[in-house]
Amino acid sequence: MADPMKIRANAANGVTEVKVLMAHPMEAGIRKDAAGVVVPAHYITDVTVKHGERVVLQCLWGQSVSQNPYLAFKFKGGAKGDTVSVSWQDNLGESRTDQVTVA
Amino acid sequence: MPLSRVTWASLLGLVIAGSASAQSVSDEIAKYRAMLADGNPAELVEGQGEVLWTSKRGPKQVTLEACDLGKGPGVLAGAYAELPRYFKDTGKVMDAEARLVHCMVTLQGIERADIVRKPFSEQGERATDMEALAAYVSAASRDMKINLPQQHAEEKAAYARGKQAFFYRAGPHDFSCASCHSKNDQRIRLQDLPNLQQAAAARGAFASWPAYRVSQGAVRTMQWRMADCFRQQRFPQLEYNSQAAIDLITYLGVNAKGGTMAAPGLKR
Amino acid sequence: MNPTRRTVLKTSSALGLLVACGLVTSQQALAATGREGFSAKSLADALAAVGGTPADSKDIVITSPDIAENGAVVPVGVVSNIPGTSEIYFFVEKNPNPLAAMFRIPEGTNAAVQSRLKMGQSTNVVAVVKTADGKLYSATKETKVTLGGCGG
Amino acid sequence: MHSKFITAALLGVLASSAALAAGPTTKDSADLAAFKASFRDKNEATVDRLEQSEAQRLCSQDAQRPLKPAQRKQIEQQATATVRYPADGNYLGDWKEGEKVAQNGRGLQSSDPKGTPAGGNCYACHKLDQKEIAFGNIGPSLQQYGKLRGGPTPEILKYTWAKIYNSHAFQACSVMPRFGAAGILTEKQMQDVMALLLAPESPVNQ
Repeated sequence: MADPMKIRANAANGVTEVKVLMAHPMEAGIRKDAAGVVVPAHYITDVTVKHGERVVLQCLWGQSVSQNPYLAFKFKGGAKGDTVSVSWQDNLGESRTDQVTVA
Repeated sequence: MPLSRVTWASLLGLVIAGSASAQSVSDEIAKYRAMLADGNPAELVEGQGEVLWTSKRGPKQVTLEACDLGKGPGVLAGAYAELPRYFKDTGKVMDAEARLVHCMVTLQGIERADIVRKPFSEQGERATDMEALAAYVSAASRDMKINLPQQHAEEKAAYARGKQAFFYRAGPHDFSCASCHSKNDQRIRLQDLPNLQQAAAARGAFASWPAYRVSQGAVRTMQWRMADCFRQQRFPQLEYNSQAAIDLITYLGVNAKGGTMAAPGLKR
Repeated sequence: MNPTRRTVLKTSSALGLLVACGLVTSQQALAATGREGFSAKSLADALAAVGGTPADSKDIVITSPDIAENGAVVPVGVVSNIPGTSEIYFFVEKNPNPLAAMFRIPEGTNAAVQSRLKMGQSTNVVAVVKTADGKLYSATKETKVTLGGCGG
Repeated sequence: MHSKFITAALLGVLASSAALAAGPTTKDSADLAAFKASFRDKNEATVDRLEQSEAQRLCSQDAQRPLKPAQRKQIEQQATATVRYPADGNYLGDWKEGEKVAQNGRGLQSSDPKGTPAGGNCYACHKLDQKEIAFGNIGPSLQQYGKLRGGPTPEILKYTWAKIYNSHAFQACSVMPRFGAAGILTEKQMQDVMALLLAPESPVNQ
């Protein structure tokens, strides 16, 4: 079970800025562990960010995104008290959704 | 190489060109760090630590919320900024990590050996309980002044021993802590080496641990920092919660008095 | 990958561009499912998978450090000032799989995203922007990845 | 205060280390015993590495209170006596291999599996090939080392070899490891590093 994300969403002047940190190993499938065994690939492939029910960003990711991924962007609209939700899925079928109230 | 620098080199010699480019390299490294400052993955681990602190765990099924980190049972705010310190109940100087282990053993009834068997995570693993708790507890001292007590004779003795350990040269490379950390303006590769005898540099160092190490994708604790320095000194393995570890953290922390805590930090 | 087409795609002259633009339609169909580019082993193949050879554009700004203290985490931001930007791609040229990330930008979202990427060595970062009408634009920036610390 | 640990260490030489561990007679020797007890063996990094040589003891003291000139002289003389020049008289190996040794910072650490070849890690402290931007400044720049010294003359070859072999021969309590005397690098690795520094075609001399 993956740890919760850290999501910040701040509205100012009609624009909402979203910053997300996700807890994920993002294994590329090429690193060897201490015993010399290749650690299997394990990485987030899809991220969807919604403002209420409206999709405001969709991401497709590969193995080159860093461990514990960071994502930041802005969308027009959004007001204090609205909900922003972030969902991810990884290549092993795990997923997680967290949400935050716009500040 | 830009033409202007070639001209400089030919006019004034390679030494000047060399130092000019070293300056621009450190400026670029500073920019890299600034770009990472917003969004420290240590926050994810702090959250994990908060859950550990407030969850009923161990054979006794109690939380750590009654743990006395030096400012009284359950007082988290500012406690990290005053550790290591002397604890009457154990008769020892303890740092944050040793004290957390003590609380897990005495309050929650968890076996000490089970806690200290693997205090630090391997690459790609979830943070250990010690890493998560250290991140959470240190964050509760953010923006507070570093102020290790030096009243008790044991606290003074720990500082004195820590200082001796700092200068102890041994091993195949003849290194001591001081080999790298006793002069100003020194770098290993591109990394600045703080002169830990001086307040300004000691403050910067003490204030920023525990830290998320991007090269390892993990939050590392102050005891990990000490053990890893000894590893690179080619010393044997520093034991977790050993006296030398706590003495050295005391030496560093006392030298850092008056600094402002900013942990968990973010490092290369 | 068809070697003839590879040759065409590598041609970045104005003529090559027109040819490449002609290829966009067939490539778009391929890219529709989205993930093909991620398995490509070279920048050329990855670009082909996302739609062909982009035109250089000064309206794309890449923010990334000139020198990264560690290649495991390199902050990369891309701002597109190109009207109608619908997708932004991040490529790390020298990684085993150069395509690192793709962002779909719906109407109302700023065409600007920031993330952090792994870089195995000093490399070019290539940002590609796709517009709603299927045109591709790109910008390139180099990041030097350094060895750090005590070296072990 | 600053010399107490050292005194304890000196006492430790007189007493056997077993006696020291069994029953320290003073607070200082107890402190030293507790320091040593804070470590355990891991891979090839064993706790016997914590036993100091006389030079290590004196140099630990030097960092806090400089040694007397006579003491420094003695360390330098003893270090000079340790230097072994290459048996076949060949000082210069392959600079490309030397560059690898200069880049490699591994070896002899508690984290290194048994038998890991040790590097010289020269770039940690020195500038060498100007194309490598990640270099330290603990030691002087060695860029153009051979060129600035008129190439690999017999004197320069001997001096450079000795400096790498045991830097204390020229500067007591230098922070530079004794790559030859302490067995960190092999003779071949040292020849390769010599070539990196002195071969006219080495990037260091471009």
